[in-house]
Amino acid sequence: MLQGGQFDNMKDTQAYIERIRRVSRDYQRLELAVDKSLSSMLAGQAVLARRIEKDYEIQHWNPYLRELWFPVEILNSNIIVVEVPAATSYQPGQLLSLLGPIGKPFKFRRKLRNVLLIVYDTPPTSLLMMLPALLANDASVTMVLMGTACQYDTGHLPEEIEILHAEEDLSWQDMVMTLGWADQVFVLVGPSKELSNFADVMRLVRERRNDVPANYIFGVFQRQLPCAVGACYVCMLRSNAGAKLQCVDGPAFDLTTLHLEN
Amino acid sequence: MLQGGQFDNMKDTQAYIERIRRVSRDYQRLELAVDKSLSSMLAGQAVLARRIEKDYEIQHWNPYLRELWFPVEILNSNIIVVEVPAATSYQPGQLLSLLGPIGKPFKFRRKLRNVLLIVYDTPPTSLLMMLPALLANDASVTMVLMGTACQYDTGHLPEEIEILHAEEDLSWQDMVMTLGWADQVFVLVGPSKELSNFADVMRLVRERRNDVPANYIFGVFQRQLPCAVGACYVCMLRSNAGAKLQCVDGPAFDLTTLHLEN
Amino acid sequence: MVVEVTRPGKTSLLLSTPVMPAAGTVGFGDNYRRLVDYEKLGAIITNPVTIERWHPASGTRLAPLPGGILVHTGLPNPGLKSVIQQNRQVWEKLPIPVVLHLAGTSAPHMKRAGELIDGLDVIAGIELGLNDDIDEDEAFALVSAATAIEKPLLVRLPFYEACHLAPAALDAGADALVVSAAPRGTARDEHTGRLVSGRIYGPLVKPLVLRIVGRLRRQVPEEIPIIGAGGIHSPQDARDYIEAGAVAVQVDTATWAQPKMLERIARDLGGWIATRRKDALMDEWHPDMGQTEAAQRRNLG
Amino acid sequence: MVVEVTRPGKTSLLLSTPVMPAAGTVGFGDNYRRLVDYEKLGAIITNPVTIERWHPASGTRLAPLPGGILVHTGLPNPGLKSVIQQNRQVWEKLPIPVVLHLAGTSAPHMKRAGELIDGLDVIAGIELGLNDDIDEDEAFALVSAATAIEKPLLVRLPFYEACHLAPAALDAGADALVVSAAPRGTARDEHTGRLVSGRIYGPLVKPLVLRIVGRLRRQVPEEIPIIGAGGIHSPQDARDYIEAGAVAVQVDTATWAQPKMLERIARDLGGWIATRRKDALMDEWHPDMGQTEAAQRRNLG
Ligand SMILES: Cc1cc2nc3c(=O)[nH]c(=O)nc-3n(C[C@H](O)[C@H](O)[C@H](O)COP(=O)(O)OP(=O)(O)OC[C@H]3O[C@@H](n4cnc5c(N)ncnc54)[C@H](O)[C@@H]3O)c2cc1C
Ligand SMILES: Cc1cc2nc3c(=O)[nH]c(=O)nc-3n(C[C@H](O)[C@H](O)[C@H](O)COP(=O)(O)OP(=O)(O)OC[C@H]3O[C@@H](n4cnc5c(N)ncnc54)[C@H](O)[C@@H]3O)c2cc1C
Ligand SMILES: Cc1cc2nc3c(=O)[nH]c(=O)nc-3n(C[C@H](O)[C@H](O)[C@H](O)COP(=O)(O)O)c2cc1C
Ligand SMILES: Cc1cc2nc3c(=O)[nH]c(=O)nc-3n(C[C@H](O)[C@H](O)[C@H](O)COP(=O)(O)O)c2cc1C
Ligand code: FES
Ligand code: FES
Repeated sequence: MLQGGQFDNMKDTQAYIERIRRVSRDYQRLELAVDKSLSSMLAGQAVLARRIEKDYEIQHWNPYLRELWFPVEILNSNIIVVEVPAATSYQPGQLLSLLGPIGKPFKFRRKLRNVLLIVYDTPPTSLLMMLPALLANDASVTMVLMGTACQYDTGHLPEEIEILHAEEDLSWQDMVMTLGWADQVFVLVGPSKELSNFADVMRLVRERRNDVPANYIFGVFQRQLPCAVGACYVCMLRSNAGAKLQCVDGPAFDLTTLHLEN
Repeated sequence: MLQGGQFDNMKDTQAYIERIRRVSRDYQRLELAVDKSLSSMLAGQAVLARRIEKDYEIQHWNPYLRELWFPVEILNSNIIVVEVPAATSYQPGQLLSLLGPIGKPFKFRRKLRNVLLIVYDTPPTSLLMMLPALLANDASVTMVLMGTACQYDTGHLPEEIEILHAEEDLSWQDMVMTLGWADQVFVLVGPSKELSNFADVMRLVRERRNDVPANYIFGVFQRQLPCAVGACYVCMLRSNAGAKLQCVDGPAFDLTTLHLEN
Repeated sequence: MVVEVTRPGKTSLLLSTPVMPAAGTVGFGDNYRRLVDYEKLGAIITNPVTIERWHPASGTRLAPLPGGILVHTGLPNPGLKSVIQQNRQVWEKLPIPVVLHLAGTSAPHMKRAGELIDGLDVIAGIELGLNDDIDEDEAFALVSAATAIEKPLLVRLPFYEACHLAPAALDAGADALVVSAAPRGTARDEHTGRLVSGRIYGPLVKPLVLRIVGRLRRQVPEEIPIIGAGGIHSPQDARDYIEAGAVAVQVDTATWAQPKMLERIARDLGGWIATRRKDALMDEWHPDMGQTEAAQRRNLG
Repeated sequence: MVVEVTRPGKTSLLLSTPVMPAAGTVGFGDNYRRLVDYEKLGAIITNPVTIERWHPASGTRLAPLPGGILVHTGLPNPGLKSVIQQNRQVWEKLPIPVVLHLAGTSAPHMKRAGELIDGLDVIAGIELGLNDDIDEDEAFALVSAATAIEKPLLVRLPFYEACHLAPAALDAGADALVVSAAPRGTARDEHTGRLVSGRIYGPLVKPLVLRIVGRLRRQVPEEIPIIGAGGIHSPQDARDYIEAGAVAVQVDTATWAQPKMLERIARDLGGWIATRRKDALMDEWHPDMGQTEAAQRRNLG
């Protein structure tokens, strides 16, 4: 079973919204002026955010828990950028409390040439932070959008990313080739039906590729995290190596080791 | 006991904030674009206000109940003006749901020459709407601020109003004269300790004036009204004429007829 | 749509919509007539009535809470005889059944209530409210006494003791269970600084009572209708009660916060629901508009 | 400040602050060490532990509610022996007493717990959680069995049955009552569309449990300490419990929503409260800052 884990960088700090930019029909990006400790966050790590009112008092207990935000960019040692639905209204100058960093950075293979991102019934936001680094290292990136992810407008993403839209049966053009050619695959699904969605994707992959090696395909979890410090066990997953916590050991897990039946 | 009362004008209508003006250090005035039915409100009547979110959904149940707003001015058939603490932030364009009009207009004597307003531990907002009409009819108005009401900045009130600040013992300069000279007195107290505050004022008045006639001194109640239609009985008061409801029979009651002991 | 909210056999209470206001929330008559279309409701449950006149509680009656309120009115009412005299005419004009909520005080009082109510056709049923401190024997005696009133008898159970008292109420002859009364609680009054007690209302009451309804649905015989009541603030809340096994629901203080929600829930569960088309004109009906407002708009338009 | 949270006579549990986290909210060890200054707390209550390993509940574990949440984890834990092995060293370094929360399963399990715990000085006390469905006889038997463990014994009562089970727990030898466990409830999971059950947390739980604490305070002998737990989200909430008769309090999911609130409440009730002067410099301590952050600011400044 698990220990508390390593939280030696985790802090509860204040941030405020420095700037708001609309990036597409449905999404806006918030530039957050943050504590320096958050500027060393890496792709895969997240913060739990909550609006705070005067004197740190919480007046509205709805939503009760913080929102999980994976930054899409670290602008400098003071500013991190998050992407959130445009439907929620924010104002520059608004105060936030940010708990983080949460979780472990994505582990990329040494010699990474081709990365496949599969995004299923969720916006791809949580995967976006890896893009600049991958592109800077000459990796090529393909992003397959499945289900409601197809509605995500990718106009503001780097041009170098190849974007594919899957069919209703989840298959896409040149699927076998893409899967064979990828050195690493990251699968992102929405928190609704996540285990069965991961299982769907694994079935798809196994049908196309007999050998699914270890450290090849990773599921990225986006559950709401009540505590984020390994205390509440709400985010617990079962794996061949015993129980795992999204907030401590995640958000990415080798899908060949997870128990995906509910 | 009481019947439901007359609610034949009461409606639940939408309004939005057309304009916001800061009128003093601590108060701002909201100009509300309202349903025409509210433009016939008279001094003494109020609305219950609640912010509404998209599609009329209430998302934040805190505060649970609506706020009681006595307009300070009816600008035209479309715009009513309310005065609220500057500490709460509002935005132009914000949607509100307004339930009203609530209660009965103040009843002024036919030949009213001198009106005394006593304001104790509350801002005088709920009495302000009567001022223009009184002044237009050549009545002279004296307002005595007591307790925390002394902190209210009266700079934006009409110059013709005589403003006095009571001492800590609640007495004020020329008290006996003011009380004798007044044709009608309206006493406004905050909802905290209202009955005992009314009792304090009545004691004060009775010490200065042996005969306190009927229809001379009125207490104006500002309790939070859960239903405002005479259904919940939270706002019930006891009087010589039986039970009375602030929301139906009020907000003003002849203080000589009310039971002010708790 | 016809919903039978009483067990088969005796005089039955039939509603055309499985949604009604909870006792204590809408007064004795038609106080909400300008804000709610009564035709869309299944019934009116009156404020609680006692045989003798009760005076209002003194002191704090309302304490705001985060996400809710505490209410303590002391059940003021002029006594059953006066309530009937004062409201009979209004009741006769209401387009829906009137259910009288009787505060369950004592067996002799129930007998006296029967004398006042029997023969009064305008009262379609009785909802008997059981006090929180009552034990099983007392509940049995009180409900037994109330069955002498010749009306369908709904029994409203206290929150904490709902599962304990349900069998006694049914053995004594209750035709249906209302689950439950609002839970009692204690909070600090911000004005006086003192701890005060009363009933607690707010959306977080719903998951608590919903579970009790589910348990009781499994515990009591199938033919006993259960009416769910507690923390309903949306049509979905009401539907959750139906799924948990209730045949009908009572909406409480949501009506105060947003009167049209009562009508909206009634329209939803009553099959009246209409969703405004995206391009609908202002004079078309909107779920939250209320029939009255919609009618006015049509007349104006 | 020293607060005795056990009745006089037996081994006693003394806390330097009457504030602790509730079982299930802060893990088994020091998970919150970067966010909360443990020295300011009265004790740590561990997550619930069973004798055998328990696996996590499958399916929905969390459902957001208006003003609260429903949680259902299934009490996953590796079993008492492993919990001790894995956490003993951390416990030894903690500056405050560790109270082990034992899920009350069966009398033989309690015996086995005694064998594993007795002699383990690092465990300062036991909090025994009674299941919701237990009756008075079962509660008596379970608590009796647990008294064989040579530690101060706090018994955590279920919400609905708190008043019914308290006498049995005390007769069987409980040294203190924790009132209460979070209430069970039912809500619709927005992801699966199904009704799910679990425990309900949120500020509106407080007025409900506060009333139970007040009643029990009048019901049980004066020398029995009561620890208040339920819906505490602010120092004033905690103070309300003390006024209603609790000697100490447990803070539950407020810690998740705002970790520093736990420390803030502990500082307030522990007499550590400091209010920042209006013109205070950034490096001065602020009630919500947390000791660690304050220390860092001082070091940076
Ligand atoms: C939304 C809402 C819904 C309500 N639904 C109900 C309901 O279903 N049933 C109901 O009875 N009341 C109902 N009421 C009335 C509510 O129960 C009363 O307001 C409540 O019982 C009285 O609460 P209180 O806090 O005002 O005073 P209380 O403290 O409840 O009343 C004063 C005293 O009267 C006694 N008492 C209360 N009810 C009874 C009773 N039924 N029999 C004998 N003694 C009693 C209690 O001992 C109590 O101490 C409702 C009120 C509201 C606001
Ligand atoms: C904030 C917080 C505070 C908590 N405080 C306590 C506490 O004081 N005491 C406590 O026991 N747990 C406590 N827990 C743990 C909480 O009670 C467990 O999460 C809860 O008992 C299990 O709830 P669940 O909904 O996850 O699963 P449950 O449905 O409760 O657990 C699965 C099953 O285990 C059984 N079970 C649960 N508890 C016991 C028990 N004590 N004895 C025997 N069988 C049991 C029940 O039958 C239940 O059906 C707390 C959890 C949280 C998040
Ligand atoms: C039979 C009976 C008659 C009552 N009559 C009145 C009454 O006339 N006026 C009133 O305010 N409360 C009345 N009450 C309520 C009590 O005054 C008092 O509020 C109650 O007994 C104590 O409240 P509690 O049980 O909620 O603590 C009555 C209660 C009972 C049981
Ligand atoms: C003695 C006992 C052992 C249990 N062991 C486990 C377990 O290992 N894993 C688990 O998820 N739940 C365990 N549970 C909980 C059950 O799986 C199941 O959730 C519970 O009995 C039904 O939940 P309910 O009572 O809340 O409806 C256990 C319960 C008891 C009483
Ligand atoms: S979020 Fe609490 S253990 Fe992961
Ligand atoms: S506010 Fe409900 S009766 Fe007056």
